[in-house]
Amino acid sequence: MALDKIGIAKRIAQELRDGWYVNLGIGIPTLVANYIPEGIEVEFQSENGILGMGPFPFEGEEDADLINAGKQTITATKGAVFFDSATSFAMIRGQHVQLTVLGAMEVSQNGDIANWKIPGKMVKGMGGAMDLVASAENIIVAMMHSNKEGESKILKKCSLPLTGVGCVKKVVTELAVLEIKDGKFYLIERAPGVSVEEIKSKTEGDLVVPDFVPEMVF
Amino acid sequence: MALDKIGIAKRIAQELRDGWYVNLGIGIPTLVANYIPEGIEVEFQSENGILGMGPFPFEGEEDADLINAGKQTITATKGAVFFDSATSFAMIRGQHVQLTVLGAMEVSQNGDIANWKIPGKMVKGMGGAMDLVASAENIIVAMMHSNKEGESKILKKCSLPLTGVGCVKKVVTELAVLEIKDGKFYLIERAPGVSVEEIKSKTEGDLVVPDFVPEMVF
Amino acid sequence: MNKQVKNVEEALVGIEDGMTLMLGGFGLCGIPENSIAQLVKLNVKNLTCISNNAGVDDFGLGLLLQGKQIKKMISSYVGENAEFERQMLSGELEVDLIPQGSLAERCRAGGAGIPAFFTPAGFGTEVAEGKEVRIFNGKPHILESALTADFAIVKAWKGDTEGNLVFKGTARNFNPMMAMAGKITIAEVEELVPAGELDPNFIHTPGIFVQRIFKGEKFEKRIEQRTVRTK
Amino acid sequence: MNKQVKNVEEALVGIEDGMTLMLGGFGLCGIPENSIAQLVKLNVKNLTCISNNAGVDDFGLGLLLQGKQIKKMISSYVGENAEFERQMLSGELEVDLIPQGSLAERCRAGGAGIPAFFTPAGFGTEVAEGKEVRIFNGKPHILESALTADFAIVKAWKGDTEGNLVFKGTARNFNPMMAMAGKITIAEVEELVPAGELDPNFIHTPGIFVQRIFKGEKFEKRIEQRTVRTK
Repeated sequence: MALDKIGIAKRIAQELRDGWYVNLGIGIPTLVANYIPEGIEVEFQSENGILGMGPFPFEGEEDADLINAGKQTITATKGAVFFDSATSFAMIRGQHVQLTVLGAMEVSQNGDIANWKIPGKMVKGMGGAMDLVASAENIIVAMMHSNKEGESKILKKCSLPLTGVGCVKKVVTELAVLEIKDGKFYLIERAPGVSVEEIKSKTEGDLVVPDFVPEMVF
Repeated sequence: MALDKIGIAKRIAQELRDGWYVNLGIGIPTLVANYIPEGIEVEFQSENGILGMGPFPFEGEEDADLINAGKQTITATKGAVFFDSATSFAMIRGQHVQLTVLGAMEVSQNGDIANWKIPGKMVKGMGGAMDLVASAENIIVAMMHSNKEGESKILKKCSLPLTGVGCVKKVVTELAVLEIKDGKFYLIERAPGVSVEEIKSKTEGDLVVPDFVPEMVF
Repeated sequence: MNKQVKNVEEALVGIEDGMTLMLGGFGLCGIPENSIAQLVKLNVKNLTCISNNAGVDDFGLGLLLQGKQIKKMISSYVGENAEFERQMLSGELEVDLIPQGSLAERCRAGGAGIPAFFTPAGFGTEVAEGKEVRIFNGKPHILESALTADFAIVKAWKGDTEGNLVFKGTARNFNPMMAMAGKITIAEVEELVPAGELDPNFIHTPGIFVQRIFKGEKFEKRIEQRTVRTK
Repeated sequence: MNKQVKNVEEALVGIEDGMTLMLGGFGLCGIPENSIAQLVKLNVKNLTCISNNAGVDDFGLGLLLQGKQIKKMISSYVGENAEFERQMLSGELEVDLIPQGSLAERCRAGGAGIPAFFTPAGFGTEVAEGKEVRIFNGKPHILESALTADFAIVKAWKGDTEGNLVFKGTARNFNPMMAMAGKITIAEVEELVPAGELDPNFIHTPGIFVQRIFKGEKFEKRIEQRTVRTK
């Protein structure tokens, strides 16, 4: 069965390693924070200027001066730090953040990503996404395999304006975990009960399928 | 009579304007701080990381963590700030400092300055001088008109390795105040009792002398 | 050096039609509310505004958009504002979208006298169009230029009469870099104290970058996305 | 994320002959004394040291020069050290002199992922030799590149177990930028406190830049130019 958003977040959480600083994008990526594997310590960076982002505040404890990059009220963990936007992107551009998780509208088999603009329809701006994808060594994209019209978003070539080129190495969707290597998607895992055929049929890009594709384990 | 070092500092102090941030180099320039005209407020920046540099500490109150760019123990004024070296030179390079006073071994009539190196003899390094002269809009050089051998240091062309090109606009020596304009030195004032002839004879560079050259007034 | 001015009216003297303004803040967090209200009152027009976001329809820079005071926005993310989208799609409003990190660094560069620098952000995208590309360490980078403004308007938590500023939480964001990059920088603060009351070791923006400072009359500090958890 | 290591021995594990080190400090102010003493003990050789100064003959980096441990110095001012001058003039020591502001900015750039930037400092001088020159705003600038190091060793006043650092007075100087630019950054501190004890609004170096932190055993904090006035 295809995963829900929480399932995608849980699977991505398995990629976390002890001691990592992690930047989570808006949407599904934000949920990853709720499923940190036991025995592992990670610290969340939000590009608007906090390291050590904690959970949402309790009702009545919201602070207008304490938000994340999605403009949501948050809390700070013990040992947190606040800093300005230039310092924040020094961390990101300087590759001090070990993992970036973000959503996408399209991903292509050479690692291109499009997630900021639909010409003529939606122009919200790229925010910090272009800096994040251009700099991060380790980017995981959390996304749905297809759009609402049922068209694959895992493509040979992105059709939307790009956010970054050749930067995505791993994609986790409701159906599968894909790695991007040598200009192809490699099927690494499938969601429990999802067939290789379904993944194949919903992937427009070139997909390399090994003889045995393990199911995700939660 | 030719000025002493204190006289040069006093004359330069007359150039200060209310509300200016000022960076003083090592040597004669440091003395300028002692002769701020009445009714004027200026604030001293030292490039190692302080704005609001005060006088030397009283005996027994020296703090190893509080020095100026000459590595001398200092104090901080009320409202002072400490910052890192990148921020310090952001102030300098970004032209937030209104006046820079520094010493020189040689100055040329197109505004070049040499004050950091004597090949084969003295190589101490440029410290912050190259950043200061390249960035400051308003540089006053405090120096002696001649070297110990009696050779003019106010030259057509510098013979020593340059610190900066075309940046000096005003020079105050023990004999005169000179302005640099259009590739020439202009004699603006002479030290009390010093003759125009003496200044002419000790100036190797092209010197423009007006009909009347006022004496400095203290 | 006393930088204190009496009020917002005095602080904003000299802002004229057609000028370029930088305004601190991220979303509605850390924005100079009092100054924005005064800009509405002054009704200056044809402004170029450099600010990470464009406020919401009825607060922040959205207020200037309502009054059609802005000719051009230079931002990284403008998704929270329907009037913005309308003006942009209709062509009334020029928009220059910039990656957030490049925006922050370009403001800092403007204040720090660095006219241009290389960054990887935006390579291979629309952002790189017309910009010089160069490979460093095997990776393509684009050349980005410094940003400056006629006036930078920032909001701080505390400030002293020397113009030294201290920010709180994530309300710091773009404020310190913009303070550096304004030809004239105006700071509105929640609390204004005499010189010497702020610890000189812990000042975020040294007063040298600030020309005018005043205590804001009222701070609404609106929350854009109130998210809570239950006990 | 606990970055605390037991002592200087543990902190400096992995430093080897031929490596590039950054060392914080201005003159003898804010230098990592304990780590320098340990470098002498380890007797690592052929080091390239990036540090604003080279210490004095018998303290600071002067100690490494005495032991001929340094192959190359990258500094802005080295005037306080006779042994330095001797080694340089005899050709034993390579020296790269850099304008102080460019040095600071090049370290910051190294930490911030900016491979190169333009600055006016040094145009028309030896420093500009072989470097690209470009005019911005009618003024010539030279292209300077980022600096990084295998290890950056910094000294802070206080730090917490997360690696967050706080500096005191002018002992801050180059330490924060160098902390950013080390592949591995080691911080020695006068006081080490548990996470959460430092105010998150007032941390100079966020812990993300620091990999190892320890409390220095002893700080001599020698004064280079003791100047006083009389009451």
